[in-house]
Amino acid sequence: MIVGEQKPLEELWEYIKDHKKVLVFGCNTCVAVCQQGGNKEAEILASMLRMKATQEGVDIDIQDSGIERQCEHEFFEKAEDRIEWADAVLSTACGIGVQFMAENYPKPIYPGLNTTFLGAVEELGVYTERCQACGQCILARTGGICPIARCAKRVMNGPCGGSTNGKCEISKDVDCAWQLIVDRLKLLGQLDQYEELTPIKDWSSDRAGGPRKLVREDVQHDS
Amino acid sequence: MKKKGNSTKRGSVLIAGGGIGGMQAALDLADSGFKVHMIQKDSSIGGTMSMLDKTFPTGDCSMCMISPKMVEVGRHPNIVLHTLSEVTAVEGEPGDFTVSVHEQPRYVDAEKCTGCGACEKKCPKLVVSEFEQGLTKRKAIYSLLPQAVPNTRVIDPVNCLYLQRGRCKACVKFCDANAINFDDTAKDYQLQVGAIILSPGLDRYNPRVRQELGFGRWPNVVTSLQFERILSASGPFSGEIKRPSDDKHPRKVAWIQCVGSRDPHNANPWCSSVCCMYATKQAVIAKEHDGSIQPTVFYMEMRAFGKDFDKYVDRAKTEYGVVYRRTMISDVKEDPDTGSLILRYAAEDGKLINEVFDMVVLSIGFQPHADAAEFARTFGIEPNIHGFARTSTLSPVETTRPGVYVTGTYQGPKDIPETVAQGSAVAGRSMALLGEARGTDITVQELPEERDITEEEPRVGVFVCHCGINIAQTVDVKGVAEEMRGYPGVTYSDDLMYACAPDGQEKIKEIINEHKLNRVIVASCTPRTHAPLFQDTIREVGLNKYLFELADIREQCSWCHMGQKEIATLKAKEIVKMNVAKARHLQPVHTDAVDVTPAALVIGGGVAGMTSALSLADQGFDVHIVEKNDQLGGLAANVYRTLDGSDVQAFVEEKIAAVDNHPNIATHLDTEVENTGGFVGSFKTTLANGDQFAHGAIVVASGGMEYEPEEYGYKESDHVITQRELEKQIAEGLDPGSRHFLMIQCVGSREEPLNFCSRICCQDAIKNAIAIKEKSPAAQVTILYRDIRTYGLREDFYQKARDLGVLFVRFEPEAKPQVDIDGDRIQVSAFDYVLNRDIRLFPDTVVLSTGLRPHPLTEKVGKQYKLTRNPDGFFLEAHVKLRPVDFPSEGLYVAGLAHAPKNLDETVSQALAAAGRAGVLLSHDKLSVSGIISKHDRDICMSCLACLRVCPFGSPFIDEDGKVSHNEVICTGCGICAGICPAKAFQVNNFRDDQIHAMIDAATENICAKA
Amino acid sequence: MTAKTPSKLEKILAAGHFAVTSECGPPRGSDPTPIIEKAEMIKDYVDAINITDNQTSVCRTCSLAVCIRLKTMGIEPVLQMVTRDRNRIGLQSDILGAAHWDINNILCLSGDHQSFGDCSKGQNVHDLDSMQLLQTVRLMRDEGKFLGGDDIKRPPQMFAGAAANPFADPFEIRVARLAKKVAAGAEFIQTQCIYNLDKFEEWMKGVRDRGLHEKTAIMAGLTPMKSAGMARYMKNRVPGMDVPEEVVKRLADTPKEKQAEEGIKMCIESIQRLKEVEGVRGFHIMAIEWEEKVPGIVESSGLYPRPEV
Amino acid sequence: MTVQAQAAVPEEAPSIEPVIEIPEDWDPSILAFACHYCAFAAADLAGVMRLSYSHNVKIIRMPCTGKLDHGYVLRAFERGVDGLFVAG
Repeated sequence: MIVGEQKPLEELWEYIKDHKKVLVFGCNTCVAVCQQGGNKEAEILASMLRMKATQEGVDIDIQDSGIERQCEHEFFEKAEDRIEWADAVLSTACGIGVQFMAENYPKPIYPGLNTTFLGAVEELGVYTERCQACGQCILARTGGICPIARCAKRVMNGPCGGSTNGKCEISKDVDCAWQLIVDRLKLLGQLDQYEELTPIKDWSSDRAGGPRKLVREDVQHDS
Repeated sequence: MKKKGNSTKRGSVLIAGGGIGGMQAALDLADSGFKVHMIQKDSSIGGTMSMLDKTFPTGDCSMCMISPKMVEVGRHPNIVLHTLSEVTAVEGEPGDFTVSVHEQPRYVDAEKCTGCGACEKKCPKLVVSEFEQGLTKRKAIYSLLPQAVPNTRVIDPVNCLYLQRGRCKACVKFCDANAINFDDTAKDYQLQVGAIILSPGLDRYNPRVRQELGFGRWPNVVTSLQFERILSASGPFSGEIKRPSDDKHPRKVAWIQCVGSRDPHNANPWCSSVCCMYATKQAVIAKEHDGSIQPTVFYMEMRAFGKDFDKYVDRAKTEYGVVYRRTMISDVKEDPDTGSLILRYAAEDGKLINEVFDMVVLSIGFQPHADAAEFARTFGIEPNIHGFARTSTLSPVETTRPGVYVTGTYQGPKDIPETVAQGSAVAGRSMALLGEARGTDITVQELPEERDITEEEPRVGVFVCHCGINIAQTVDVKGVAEEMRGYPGVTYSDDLMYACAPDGQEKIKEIINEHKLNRVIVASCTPRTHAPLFQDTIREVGLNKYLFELADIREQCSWCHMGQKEIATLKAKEIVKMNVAKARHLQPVHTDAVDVTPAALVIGGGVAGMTSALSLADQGFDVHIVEKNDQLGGLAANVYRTLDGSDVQAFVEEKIAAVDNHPNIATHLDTEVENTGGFVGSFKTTLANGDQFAHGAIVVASGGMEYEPEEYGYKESDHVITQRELEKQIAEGLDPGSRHFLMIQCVGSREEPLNFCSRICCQDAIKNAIAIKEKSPAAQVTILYRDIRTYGLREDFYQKARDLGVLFVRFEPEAKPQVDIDGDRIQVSAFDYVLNRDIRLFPDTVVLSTGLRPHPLTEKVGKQYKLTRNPDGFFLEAHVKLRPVDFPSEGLYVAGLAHAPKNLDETVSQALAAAGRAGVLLSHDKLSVSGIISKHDRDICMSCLACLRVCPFGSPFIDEDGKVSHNEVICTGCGICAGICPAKAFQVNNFRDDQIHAMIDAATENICAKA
Repeated sequence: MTAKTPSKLEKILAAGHFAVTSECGPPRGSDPTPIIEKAEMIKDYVDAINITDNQTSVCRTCSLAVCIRLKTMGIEPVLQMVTRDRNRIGLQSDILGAAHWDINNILCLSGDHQSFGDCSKGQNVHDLDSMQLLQTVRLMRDEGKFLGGDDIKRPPQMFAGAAANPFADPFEIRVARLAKKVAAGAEFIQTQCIYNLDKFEEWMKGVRDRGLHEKTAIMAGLTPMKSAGMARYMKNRVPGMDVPEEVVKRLADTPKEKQAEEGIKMCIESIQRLKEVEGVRGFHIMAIEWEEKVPGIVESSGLYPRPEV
Repeated sequence: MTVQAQAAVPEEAPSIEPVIEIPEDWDPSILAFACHYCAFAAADLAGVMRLSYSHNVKIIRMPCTGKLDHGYVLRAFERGVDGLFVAG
């Protein structure tokens, strides 16, 4: 799921301090799971901003609301009136939701979160990056662990010289992807696969190849 | 099964004794439809446990555990309390007894007295308080303890000035409820009951007898129970540890063990089982109160045989610095000018030492009440040689008279969990005896249809209670009532002299009907004890009982702001406003119920499994035993004799036979549980062999396993055997001749990685040693031990073994005995503390007392039912003291070695207890779900699993269509899921977000108004 | 083994002599004089000088410019190239740039993560990794082709090499990893600085078992310690570095002012010992900011004068 | 906090509110969230023993302190409560 982190309160305050009616608008799917952008966090953020407003002696009417997902039109109908009422919206959805609203509403839509990565919930409260969405998956060759997403230098024939006791050179808290890959290949008895050179990667399907689009005619509805 | 019919058996039970054991039995029986008559000698129930400050090994506060139970017993519609009463005669036979009871006069009318305490304040006569063990005084009119149940005051006729010399009557003058009634007389009446349970508990040994310890002469020598009162926050010194002589804080405190126990000459020969542990606890808690205290415990043997006891003692030594000296005190002298005490004892190396201590605590043991002999005669049961109720190891809760059962310390000295377990056990036995009479003696109240108020605007009624002077003395009650008249949503607001009194109740019902109220707020004492009372009252006039909130303006306002009239009144108003604000948002709560399949699954066919199964079957429920092996019996199958000589093989065969031809029991051998679906009340289990059945409860009796030793050369020579193998040889007619048997204790126990006592090995060793010596006195038996833990009445056999000439040599874990084998010669070298030098022995046979381990299946069963285990791998019970056979999630019970190592009689008690507890559950057709639970809204839940990960009871689960669902039956309403749910899909009834927000807004009304 | 490129380093190795290389870090400015002085100082004592490529992600003059400078001074440069800073277009273009000036040695590296350097907020490239760069060098040289497939007019004549760290984790694949580099086209290897000689010899044994020491020229990397403090820093703070406790202890036991001398002594002892290890074909002496010591080390470890080829 | 390369990113110093001086006659309003089984029971026992403590605290009964919600804390502070006491 998509993981994001709330922006510092100071930064958000800078966005909304000159507006009169602000709606803090939650998105109740991915970013609610990491408890940063869900409807409840929107409520909490609204309350924090209201207290900031009173501290700064500025009169702003800050409301909060939220919908299931901000990346699909139909969900917005339920909150149409609240969005109309506001003269600025602080959306705590991931970057997708913020832009999706910006395309549909003629008023400033400010991002509440810094969207960080596609990740897994290792345990309650611990989210770790897993996938870079490079468009050409090589997990079959690396025993199911992706060096592109989980190696700091995207080394395709790792490990590099800097890995010490299984950790990446950049930090003791980051596993060396290739250490995991080697352990995993050993577990699966595919260690001989390690010596095959990984060919140079075709990055055209990655973000480097430009913004991507998927069209499924068979699913398209000619409404 | 409830067959009303014309059975001659009576549906009620008499319980003689209101301690924790009697209370547990009373609650189990009352909850499963039996009428209970509880006879209590004192003016309040609670017994010894209510005098304790904290309990081992967890350090939980005793009153916090027992007072909810006392309140429940006090309020239970099926339980009748007969305090200040004694049984004078018993006639009849099992199922139909007639019991005559003599009740002393209380001189206070229970209906009128509200426990306000005004009388006690004014009573001039001071009397030494028995409850506080003579450390402080009480009045002639008094309540036994602050949390007494019933909390009606009682007048002590011996000391009351009016009753003795016709003067004073101060209490009458000051009692607004005119509840004092000096014309009260003793009453004699008869009760018809089906079974009798004896739980009179024990008296404490009075150490004054042993002059040399100086109790009664030197003030700073106190008994352990006095020290409990000193430690207690509600005790004479409010928890501050002070010396009775000069109120100074003691630095060096000594505990002397076995005072009055294990001393056949001038006290009691038995071991009282609990003193080693309560001394350790008192030392630890004392250290927590005052870090500068240096505790020292003088003991003979550290009998920490229970679950996690050894770990607790180790922690006392390492973390709290408690010093343990294995030597007895010869005498105690007082240094007159300091009041400190000089203790004389022989140190390890034999030198005589005089050590000065600021305070000495005598760990006094138990002994039967002075009138125990007469008590036994009244009930027609035979006492054993020591005056306890005579029972046999293999039926520990049955007295010599059928239909009369015993629980707790009257059956033999024991700790609280064993007492509670026996409480449930005797409840189970009584249910089995009176099965078909269940429900015949209780009156079920007819309630009118509930009014549907969902469409109505909130019409809140506020009743502000004077509670005599308790609230009115500090809070302007009329002012509060007036203030609330204008408050939004309030339709009626007035004051009441005593809201909880019967007339107060009637007034409330009248006003509800007259003003068509749909929410009720009573402002009086604490909701914890009185909310259920008012909820039932408003339900009697058709209002859903959750449309009620109780504002605590006594304990949390008038009593703690005494004298500050105007501040307290303001605060009372705010408290009532908060609750009214919440009341406006209260919704009716309909508790649905779940069908209960009257059948039980018992996992494990050992003694524990079979005993539970038989008791449940006798209660009329179907039982399915699932046994992994191809025959029943478990570990007990290769045990021959108990310590007191009962034939175990016969007992096991008899149990197997009873199980095989009991119509209600189905046995599934040579198979395991494949999986269990459903939840409490309606489980569905499939076995590995394909059998399937439905059941409402599960008893886990997966048993234990004997430790297979590697050490002491067990593998190298067949002259090195285990106690079990020796027992088999003895049973098969071994002729010991003049051979030398050397036994080694604690093999594979009490050392890392499994640092726990297996509890049975000392008994096994002594049993076999006696058998050998009795067979041929020429044989020589030496036992190398660390601590002989023959606790309770087993101490007699330790004495007997020594009399028969068995030698006991102690070793320390650092200097364990060495066993060297070459061919047939075995040499054992060890260090003898008494001779203070190394010794070498050449026994013919070495016998290893091996301990117990959790059965390898424990882990698998644990995973299947989400049951947690302690670090040693045994199952963790719901509460170490008060729910010893329950698991946290309802419907699951544990018995036998799967819970912890225990002796056969304790396994039988625990198995009967599990059957009793399961019986309570299965006795209901419907399992009513409590109202205060968490409600889950599936359409706004996105299955983020945060709730599933935090719920301690495992009630959120991933259902068939892969989304999160919530099992309301298991939910206890703690609301942790609601606290963490990002989508706010969980709301706890009566604690919903809008209700709490309303309270916060009301509480901050004045601030926002001012700003 | 006959030399395939005009590289002097390759010729020396092909002739069976012990090759000696050293390393210089370009300056953080455009003034060439410091690098010229360093090169002058050591040019008669080494066969080639590596020029680092923005080492530890710290911006410096590029390696290519300094290599050209050395070339004009008649010194054999070794161009170091990291895949962190250029995509495949940049890499091929710079290889041609070097070939343009007849620079014939290249060392292919991934490069340290940018978070260690002065531009931690920068984006890293890693279009290719070090092994894929080796393949590219060999493709351009042996088949005269660009990655895109077109022919190269006057293909580059690069003697291709790679770095190797015998001590990094996971240890059990370190030999397999060397095999991969050889398969990718590495003709010479310069190892991480060696302090744990036993572990290095264990690695070399693995290398020899797979006959890799004949397929590529392994040059032992050495860095003399200046002080006990430096030893501790390298041991604890530099990732992938294996500094045994005795090395730290030996330095710590010598008085402060003598520690540098002791460091040099230990370096020379290592060289003597490594000379005996079958498969070691040369020494890569990295004395960054201490270049003046290289002549002394080369001389007293019997590697002077350098063979003419 | 996302785990980046700590080696390079310095921590920003947290912004601390300026200290406001407390007026003489300040009568703070404290709200307590007390769990029904432990803290609420303890408050009752304090009353039963007639212990006296400052009147500024008002107690809201909760099923368990685990039920405490960010929303309650912020709503209380937003409406001017001076201090919160959570016990269980």
